Amino acid sequence: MKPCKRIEIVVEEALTRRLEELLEAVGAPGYTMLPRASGNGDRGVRRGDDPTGTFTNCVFIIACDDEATITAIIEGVRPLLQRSGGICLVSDAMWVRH
Amino acid sequence: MKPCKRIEIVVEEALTRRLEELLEAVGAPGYTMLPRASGNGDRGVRRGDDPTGTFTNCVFIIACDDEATITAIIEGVRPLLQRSGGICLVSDAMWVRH
Amino acid sequence: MKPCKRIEIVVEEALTRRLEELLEAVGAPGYTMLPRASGNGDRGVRRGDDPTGTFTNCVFIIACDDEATITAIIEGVRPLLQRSGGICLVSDAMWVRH
Amino acid sequence: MESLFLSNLTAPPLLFFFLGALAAFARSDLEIPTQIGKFLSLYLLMAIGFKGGLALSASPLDASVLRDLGVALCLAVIVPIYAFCIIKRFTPAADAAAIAATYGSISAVTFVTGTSYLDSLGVPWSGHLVAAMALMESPAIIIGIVLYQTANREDADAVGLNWRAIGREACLNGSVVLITGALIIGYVASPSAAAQITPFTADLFVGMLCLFLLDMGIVAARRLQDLRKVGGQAQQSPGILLLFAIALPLVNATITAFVAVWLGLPEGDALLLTLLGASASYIAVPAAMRLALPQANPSVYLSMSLAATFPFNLLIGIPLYHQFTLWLAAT
Amino acid sequence: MESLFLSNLTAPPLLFFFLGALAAFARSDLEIPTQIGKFLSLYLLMAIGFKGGLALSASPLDASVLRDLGVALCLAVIVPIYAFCIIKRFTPAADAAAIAATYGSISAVTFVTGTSYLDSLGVPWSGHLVAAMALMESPAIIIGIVLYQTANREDADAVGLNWRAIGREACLNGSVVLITGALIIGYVASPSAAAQITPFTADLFVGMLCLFLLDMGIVAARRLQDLRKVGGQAQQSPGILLLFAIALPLVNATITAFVAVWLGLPEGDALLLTLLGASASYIAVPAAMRLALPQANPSVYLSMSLAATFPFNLLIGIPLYHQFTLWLAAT
Amino acid sequence: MESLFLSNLTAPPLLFFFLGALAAFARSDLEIPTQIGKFLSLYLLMAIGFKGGLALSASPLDASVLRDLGVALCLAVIVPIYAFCIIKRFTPAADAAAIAATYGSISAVTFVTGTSYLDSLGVPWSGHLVAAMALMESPAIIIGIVLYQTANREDADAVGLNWRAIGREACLNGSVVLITGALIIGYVASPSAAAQITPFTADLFVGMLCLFLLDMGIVAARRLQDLRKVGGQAQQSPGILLLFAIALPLVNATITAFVAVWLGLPEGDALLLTLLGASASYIAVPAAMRLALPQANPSVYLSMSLAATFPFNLLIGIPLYHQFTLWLAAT
Ligand SMILES: Nc1ncnc2c1ncn2[C@@H]1O[C@H](COP(=O)(O)O)[C@@H](O)[C@H]1O
Ligand SMILES: Nc1ncnc2c1ncn2[C@@H]1O[C@H](COP(=O)(O)O)[C@@H](O)[C@H]1O
Ligand SMILES: Nc1ncnc2c1ncn2[C@@H]1O[C@H](COP(=O)(O)O)[C@@H](O)[C@H]1O
Ligand code: NA
Ligand code: NA
Ligand code: NA
Repeated sequence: MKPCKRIEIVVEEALTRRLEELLEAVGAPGYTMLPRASGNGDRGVRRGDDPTGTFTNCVFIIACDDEATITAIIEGVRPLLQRSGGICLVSDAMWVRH
Repeated sequence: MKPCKRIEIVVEEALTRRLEELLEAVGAPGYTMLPRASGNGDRGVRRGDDPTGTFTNCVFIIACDDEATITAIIEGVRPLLQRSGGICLVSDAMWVRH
Repeated sequence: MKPCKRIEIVVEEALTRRLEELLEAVGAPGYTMLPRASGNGDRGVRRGDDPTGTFTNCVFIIACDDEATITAIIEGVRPLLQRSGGICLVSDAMWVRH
Repeated sequence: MESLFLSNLTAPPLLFFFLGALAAFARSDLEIPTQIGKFLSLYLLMAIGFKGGLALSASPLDASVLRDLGVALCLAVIVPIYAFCIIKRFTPAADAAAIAATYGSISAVTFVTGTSYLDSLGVPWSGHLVAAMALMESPAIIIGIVLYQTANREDADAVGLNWRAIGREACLNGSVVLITGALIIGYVASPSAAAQITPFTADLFVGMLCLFLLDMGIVAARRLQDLRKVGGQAQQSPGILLLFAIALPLVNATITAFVAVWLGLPEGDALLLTLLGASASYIAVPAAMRLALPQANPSVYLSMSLAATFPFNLLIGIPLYHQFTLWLAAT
Repeated sequence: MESLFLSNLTAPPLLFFFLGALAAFARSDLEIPTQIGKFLSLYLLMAIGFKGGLALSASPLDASVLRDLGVALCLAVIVPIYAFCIIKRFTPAADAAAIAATYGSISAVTFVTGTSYLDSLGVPWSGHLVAAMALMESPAIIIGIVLYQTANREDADAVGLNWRAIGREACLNGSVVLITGALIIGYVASPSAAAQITPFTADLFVGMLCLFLLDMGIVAARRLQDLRKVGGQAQQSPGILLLFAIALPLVNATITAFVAVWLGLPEGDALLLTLLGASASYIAVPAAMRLALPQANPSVYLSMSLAATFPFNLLIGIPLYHQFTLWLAAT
Repeated sequence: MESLFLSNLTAPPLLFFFLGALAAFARSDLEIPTQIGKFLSLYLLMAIGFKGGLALSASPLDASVLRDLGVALCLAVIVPIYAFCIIKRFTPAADAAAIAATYGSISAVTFVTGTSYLDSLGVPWSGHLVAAMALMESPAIIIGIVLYQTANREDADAVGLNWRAIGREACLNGSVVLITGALIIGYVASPSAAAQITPFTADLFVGMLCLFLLDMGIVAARRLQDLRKVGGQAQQSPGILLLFAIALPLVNATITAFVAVWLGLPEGDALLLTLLGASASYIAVPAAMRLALPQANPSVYLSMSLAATFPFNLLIGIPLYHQFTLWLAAT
C-alpha cells in the first residue's frame, strides 16, 4: 500500500469526453467513471431524467500518487467547473498495490 | 482548495425523495446521487433487481464545509437509517473551489 | 460516530459474484455495489458499452472497523486485481452509528 | 378440470416464468436488465388499461358496472381488515399490517396473465374489470396503516405519520395512474385512433408478457433463495410465512368467488374478480409501506407476495379459481 | 376549425402527454426509466427516417424536391439570425445565441407527431420532408455560435473555440446520423426487405409515440416546476421567457407558412414544413450548446424549448398551423 | 454470385450495421443505451429459439435430426482443438486457448442474420439448426480450458481451477439457457398459443435485428479503434491477430461446409451449419474466459471476434459460404 490522492469530480455527462481527453493529456494513471448521477447545486436541480443528458451528471474517481499530475488534473478541471458547474474533491487514501 | 467533510449516505431508493427534502431543509450546499446500487448489510441482500425498488439502494455524496449543516445532516439522517437501514460515512476532503 | 476504514474496489463486472463471495467469506459487515462504471487503466479503456460486460467495471464500497477483516479483504482482493486488473483504495472515515 | 390445469401449465407465458425460475435456481447468469423489467411492466399496465378502456367504450356504462366497481372497492377495504386480525396473532403488528395491505391490494400482472388465459380459452371478459383493478390497488395501503395505528397507537404517534403524503402516495402511485390514464384514453379514443395503437397494445401483448414473466421467474426464485438465507432474521419461521402466502389467497379467492357468483358475473368476469381478490401486490404496496411503515420487514411481506403467492396464483390459482367459480355458478 | 383542435386534443398520443404531465404535477412516482426514454426516441428517429426513405423511393427525385430542401436549409439559416437580433435585447448574448440556435433547429418528435396527426386525418405527406428535417437540425448550431462570437468577440476568443470539433458535433450528432442513415436505408431497401421491417417501423409507430410522449409529459412538467423554483437565477423573469417560448414558434410558423404556400406545397407538406419552422430542438442543440457555449444557461433555453414550446406546438400549434396554411392557400 | 453479395450488402440489417460503424468511426455521439443493447440481444435469442421450436414441432424428430446434432457437437469439440494447435505457435498459451474457445463456439447474431438472409431469399431452413446452435455454444469453453491446462500444467494448477463452477458457467450461461428454453417452449406450444406470440417473435424480428446490428456496428468500430490504440500491449502485432480473425472463420467454414455437404443437408441448413462453424462467440465465451482464464487478454480474443470476424461473416461470409456450399453440393 502506498499513499495517494483520491480525486472525485462531478460534472454533467455532456462533458465526459472532454474530461477523459484532459485526463489522458495530463497523464492520469487511470480513472473510473460512474454515469447517470443526479444532483443539486448552485445551478439548480439536475434530475438525471431528460433525454439530452444536460441535466444528468457523472462521477469520475481518479487515484493518483504523482504530485505534478494531481496539480495538472486539478488545474485542468477548474475552468471546466467554472463554466459548466460541478465539484471536485480531493482526499487522502492508501492505494493497494498489486 | 478548502477543507470540508465528504458525507456519503447509502439508503434504499424508495427514500430518495425524503433524503432530498431533508438536505434541502437543512440547507446542504448541494449533493450528488448515484442510483441503482445493490448491497448487503444487517437487513440482508439488496440485489437491486426487483421492480419495486425496495431492494435497490442509492448513494448520496455531499460535500459540506459548514459545521452546523454537517451536524444537521447527520442528525437528520440518523432516524432514517435506524428505521430503514443503510449507512452514513463522514471523511475529510479538500474542496477545489472554482 | 466511530472510526473505520472505507475500502473502495474497482473490478470488472464479470467478477462481481466472486467479490461478493469473498466479502461474505471473510465476514465483511456489509457492502454497496455500484454497477455499470466505465474506466481506463493499465489494461486499456473499458467503455462499459459492450454486451459482454467484460469491458464494464463496477465499484464496491465497504465500511469496516475490524482490523482483521480489513486485512482479509485487502489480501483476498489482491490476487483478483493481479489477474484481472482494477484498483483498491483504503481511506479513513467516521461511521455514523444508528 | 385436469385439462384446464394442464393447458395453463403449458401456456408459453407460464413456461417462461418456469424458465426464469429454473435459471435462477441453477444460478445461471441469465438476467433481464432492471430498466427493461420496468419497461415491460409499464407496457403491460398501459396495454391492459388501453384494452380495458376500449372494451368499456364498446358496452354502455350501466348500473351493473357501477355495482361491480362498488363491490370491488368494498372487497379492497374488507380483505385487509380480516387479514390483519388473523395475521397479527403470529407476527409483530407492523408486519401484520404490511401483509394485510399487500394481500388486500392486487397484482396487475396476475390479472393480466388471467386475461391472457381467458383469451386463449376464448372466454370473454369485460373492460370494467380493469377499472375495478385500478380501484382495488390503493385502498389497502390506507387501511393497512390505519390498522397499524389503531393497534400500536403509541409507536404510530411517535412516527408522526404525514397522512396527506400517505394518501397522495397511495392514490398516485405510478401503476394506478398509468392504468387509470390508459383506461380513460382507451375509452375516449376514436375507433380509427384505437386501430393505430392496437398493433402495439394487443398484438405484442402475449410476447411482452412472456418476457416479463421470464424476469419475474428469475426475481421470484432469487427472493426465495434469499428468504431461506435470512430466515433467521424474521421473527417467524419461513414455514409459517409460506403457509400464509398460500392460505391467504385461497381464503380471499373463496370469499371473492362467492361474491362474484352471487353478483351473477359471467364466467370470465367472475374469474378475474376472484383473481383480484386472491392476488397480492408486489410493487405499489411494498413501495408505499417502505415509506409509511418502515418498521415492517420487507423481506417478510414482499417475499411472501412475490416468491410464493404470485407463482401460486399463476400456476395453480388461475385454473383452480376458474374451476371453482364454474362449479359455484352451477350449484 | 374547432373540430381540428378537438380531434387533435383527443388523439391518444396527446392524451398520453397530458397524462404524463398530470402525473408529474401531482407528484406521482410514475416514471419512464432513462434508457427506455432514449430507446423510444431512437426508435422514433429510425422509424420516421425509414418511412421517409420508403416514401422518397416511391416518388421520383425531381427538381421540386431539391427546391424544397434548399428552402428548408435557408430557413434553418435565417430563423436563428433574426431570432438572435430580437432576443439579445432581453437576455445576455450567450443565452440569446443558444435560444436562437434552439429555435432555428427542429424537434423530431414534434414532426413525428405532426405526421401521425396527418395520418389520422388521411392527409398525405411526402418523404422528402424527412430529409428536410434532417437538413434543418444542425445549421442553427453553427449559426448560433457564429452569432455569439460576432457579438462577443473578446469572450469568444478567450474560450478558444475549436471549430472543427463544433462542426463535427453539429453535423454528426446522433439524431441527424440516425435519421439520415435510416432515410437512405429506406430509400435503397428492396420492396421485399422493406416489407419485413414495416411491422416494426410502421405498425408500432403510434404506440411507441404514445409511450414516448408520456415520458415527455413527465419531463416537461418537471422542468416547468424546476423553472419556477430557480427562476431567480436566470437574469430574466420567467414571464418574459415564457412569452418568447410561445411568440417565437408563432412568428417562425407564420413566416414558414408563407414560404410553404408560396412554394405551392400540398396540404400535408405545408403543415410539416411550418411545423419544422415552428418547432425548437431539445436534444441535439442543447447537447451541442453545453459543449460550445457553456456560458449560456441551459435552464433558460432547454426549459423554454422543452417545457413551453414543445407542449404548445403539440397541443395548439399543430391544428393552428394546419388551419393557417389551409387559409393562406385558399386566399 | 455477385448478385448474392450485392443483395446481402444492401439488406437493411447489414446497412444498419454499416451505419453504426460509420457513426462510431466519425466519432458521432450516436449510442444505443447498454440495457437496450442487452434487451435486443435477449429478444433475438428468445425469438430465434421460439421460431426454431415451432419449426421443429412441425417436422418429426427423426434420426437425421439426431445425426445433425451429433455432428454439430463434434464440430464444437474438434474446431477449438486444431485452432489451439495452430494459434499457440504465435501467441501465449492462455491467449491461444481463449481464441480457440472463442472460435469453437458460435455467434447467435451471425446465425440469426443468416436466417434473415435465407428468409429474404425464400430459402427454407430447419428448426433443429437452432438446437445445434445451442449445443455448439458451450463445449468450446470447457475444451479451451482443458487445452490450456494440458499445455501449462504448472500455472493451471497454481490457479486451482474450480471445475464444477466452470462446467456450470459454461452450460448455464444466459444465452444457452434462453435459446434452449425458448426452443422447448416453442416446441410444446399449442398452435393457438404460438399464434398469439408470433406477432412479437416473428413480425418484429427483422426490425429488432436492424436496431441491434446498429448497436453492434458502433461497438465493433469502437473496439477496432481501441485495438489500434493499445496494440502495443498485446504480445502480437495487430496484423497477425487480424489475419487470424479472417483466416480462422474461412478454415472453419471450409471444413464445416464439407461436412454439411457430405451429410447431404439441404441448401439453407448447409449454409447455417457452415455459418455456425465460421462464427465466433463474443458474449458467452469471453464472459466465461474472464472468470476461468483471467490471464488471457480480452483485448485480443474479444476484439478479434467482435471487431473483425463478426463483420467479416456478416458482410462477406454469409453470401460466400452460401455460394461455396452450393458449388460443393453441385460437384
Ligand atoms: N456540495 C456538493 N456536494 C456534492 N455534490 C455537489 C455539491 N455541489 C454540487 N454538486 C454536484 O455538482 C453538480 C453541479 O453543481 P453546481 O455547479 O453547483 O450546480 C450538482 O448537480 C451536483 O451533482
Ligand atoms: N459495512 C458496509 N459497507 C458498505 N455498505 C454497507 C455496509 N453496511 C450496509 N451497507 C449498505 O447499506 C444497505 C443497508 O444496510 P443494512 O441496513 O445494514 O441492511 C446495504 O444494502 C448496503 O448497501
Ligand atoms: N488510477 C486509477 N484511478 C481510478 N480508477 C482506476 C485507476 N486505475 C485503474 N482504474 C480502474 O480499474 C480498471 C482496471 O484498471 P487496469 O487494471 O489498470 O486496467 C480501470 O478500467 C479503471 O476503472
Ligand atoms: Na387481493
Ligand atoms: Na425551428
Ligand atoms: Na464457430
